[in-house]
Amino acid sequence: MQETITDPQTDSYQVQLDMFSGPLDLLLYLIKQEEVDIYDIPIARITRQYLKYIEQMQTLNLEVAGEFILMAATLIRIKTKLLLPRDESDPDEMDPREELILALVEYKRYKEAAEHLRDRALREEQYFVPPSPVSHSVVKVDLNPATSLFDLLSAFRTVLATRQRELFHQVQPEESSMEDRMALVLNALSEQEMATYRQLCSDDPKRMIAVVTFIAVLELARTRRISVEQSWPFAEMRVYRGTRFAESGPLDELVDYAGVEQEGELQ
Amino acid sequence: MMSASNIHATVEALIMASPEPLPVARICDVVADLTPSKAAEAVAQLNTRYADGNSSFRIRELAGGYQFYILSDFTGYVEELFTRHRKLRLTQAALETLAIIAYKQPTTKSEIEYIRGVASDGVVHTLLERNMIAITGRAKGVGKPLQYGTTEEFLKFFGLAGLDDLPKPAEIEELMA
Amino acid sequence: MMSASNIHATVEALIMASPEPLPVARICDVVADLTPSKAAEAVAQLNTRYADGNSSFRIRELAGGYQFYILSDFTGYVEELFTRHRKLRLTQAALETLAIIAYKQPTTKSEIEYIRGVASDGVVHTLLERNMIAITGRAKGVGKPLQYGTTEEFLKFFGLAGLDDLPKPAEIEELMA
Repeated sequence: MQETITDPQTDSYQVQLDMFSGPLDLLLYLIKQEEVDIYDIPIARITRQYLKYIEQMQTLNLEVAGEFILMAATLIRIKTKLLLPRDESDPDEMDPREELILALVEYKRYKEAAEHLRDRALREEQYFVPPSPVSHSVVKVDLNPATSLFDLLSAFRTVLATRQRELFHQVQPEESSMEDRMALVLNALSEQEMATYRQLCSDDPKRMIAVVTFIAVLELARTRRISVEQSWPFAEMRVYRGTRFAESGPLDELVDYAGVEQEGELQ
Repeated sequence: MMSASNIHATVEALIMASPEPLPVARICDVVADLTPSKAAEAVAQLNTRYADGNSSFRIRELAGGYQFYILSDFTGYVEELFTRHRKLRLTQAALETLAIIAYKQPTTKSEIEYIRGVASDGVVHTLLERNMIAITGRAKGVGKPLQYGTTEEFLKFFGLAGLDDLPKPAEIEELMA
Repeated sequence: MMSASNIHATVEALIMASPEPLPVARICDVVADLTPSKAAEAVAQLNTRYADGNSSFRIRELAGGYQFYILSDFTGYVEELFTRHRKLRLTQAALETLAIIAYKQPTTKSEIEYIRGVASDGVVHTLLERNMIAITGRAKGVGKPLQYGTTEEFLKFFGLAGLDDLPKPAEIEELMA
């Protein structure tokens, strides 16, 4: 797998990350590399290539990897659907690839628009704008850009943050462990049939919580304690009770951060 | 009443003195009886005169204003003497996000994320901080999310006279339809 | 070997690009075979051309270097341009105070001072003067202190259609995270 991926000049994960701004970008790259038609994507082949990249990206920043992993799940789902016999009598049955293709085509347009903008920025660098010959102390012109709404919001945030620190001795809650998050997910599902990923993270806005919760969900899904559904790769993730929901096992036996990708279906 | 030649010279002086692209409305504020179309005419004639005299500079339209610039034939010499502060490069993620905002404005973060397929909080924050985009209002509908649009700084960065000047290759034309 | 016309244009570009009076020695460094006397000749001919074309600027020698300047006939217009359109830049203190008033309105000076942790008479006064805030009434309770709120001018300044468009605290967190 090394031969397809490792470019000697970009042999670092950080660079690989910079190469693709998201899973759609990676897919477009693969479609181009494999010289296939974007409107008739050979899903099995592209999925195989895609998963090779994901393996390479394992040690990447988790948040980004999360989106890449969700796309992997989508590709596998489409691949599975394509293997199922199609209902010939139903003329309305959609090609399982259709949504993905539409998303890719739409994204591709903006990626190209972004290229045109980049060219304009480079062209603009060819211009040299002379400084004003008028002494600014004479006309007292203020060269700073005008105050924006963003400046106002930043000021508001600063003043509140500073004051809060002064007014309260904030006790930092301890970072939630994987175990806690898994327990929370299972607990949520024992009270309601469905929970969204957003709800599962809503008790704590810290970014790390979102990441740990995400891994907890993946892990629970892997062991079939829960099932995960997503109507579309970027749609809200919904979590349901799985076939082995009721099986209680000590959660800590399941916990293996690093193993998620290796042991999961992604191989 | 100012003579035509005097109007030309005044317009020229104002544009040259301004450290930023000078909006035509501001020129008209200062020069009595000047209309935007007469100002545009004056700029065109000044440029003809600079070209006829083999001058090294021209006036151009940028971000809804007028600005002097030095012809690229001479930037080589100029750069030998003065190091220009190079503009910060935008990342691919920032460019994509800007493209979506530029062509779809006003647009929301969830629309951006839907098209890009990745969370875009960080890049939207950076673009706001760099004053390339601004909050322009709220969308109607569920949750009334904040809407974003591009700024004058965006036009300046990409050397655009205005939003009409956005590149319009065929595939993007479809977007605008 | 550069043509005379090209030498003129290059000298012109270099002087125009310089933020300080440009010493003739530096011009000669960049332009091959140019001597100080030839440079002086080029500047004289450029000035003749500007005069013939009724341009509003000339090149002069100042502090051992060449520099563009705008003729005094036009400096009145330039000054008017800048005095009329001075951009309003708010200080950090003003922004903080304005933000508190915007989000907590109607609010009192003592509430502002409690949140900011510093006396705020001066900055409230300035904001009133700039018409960004206004007195909206009196609070109930001891002393019936004056209450402040934001104005139409405030909305216009930040490009907001109404107070509803102001991002909510949760949205700010999302943007700034």
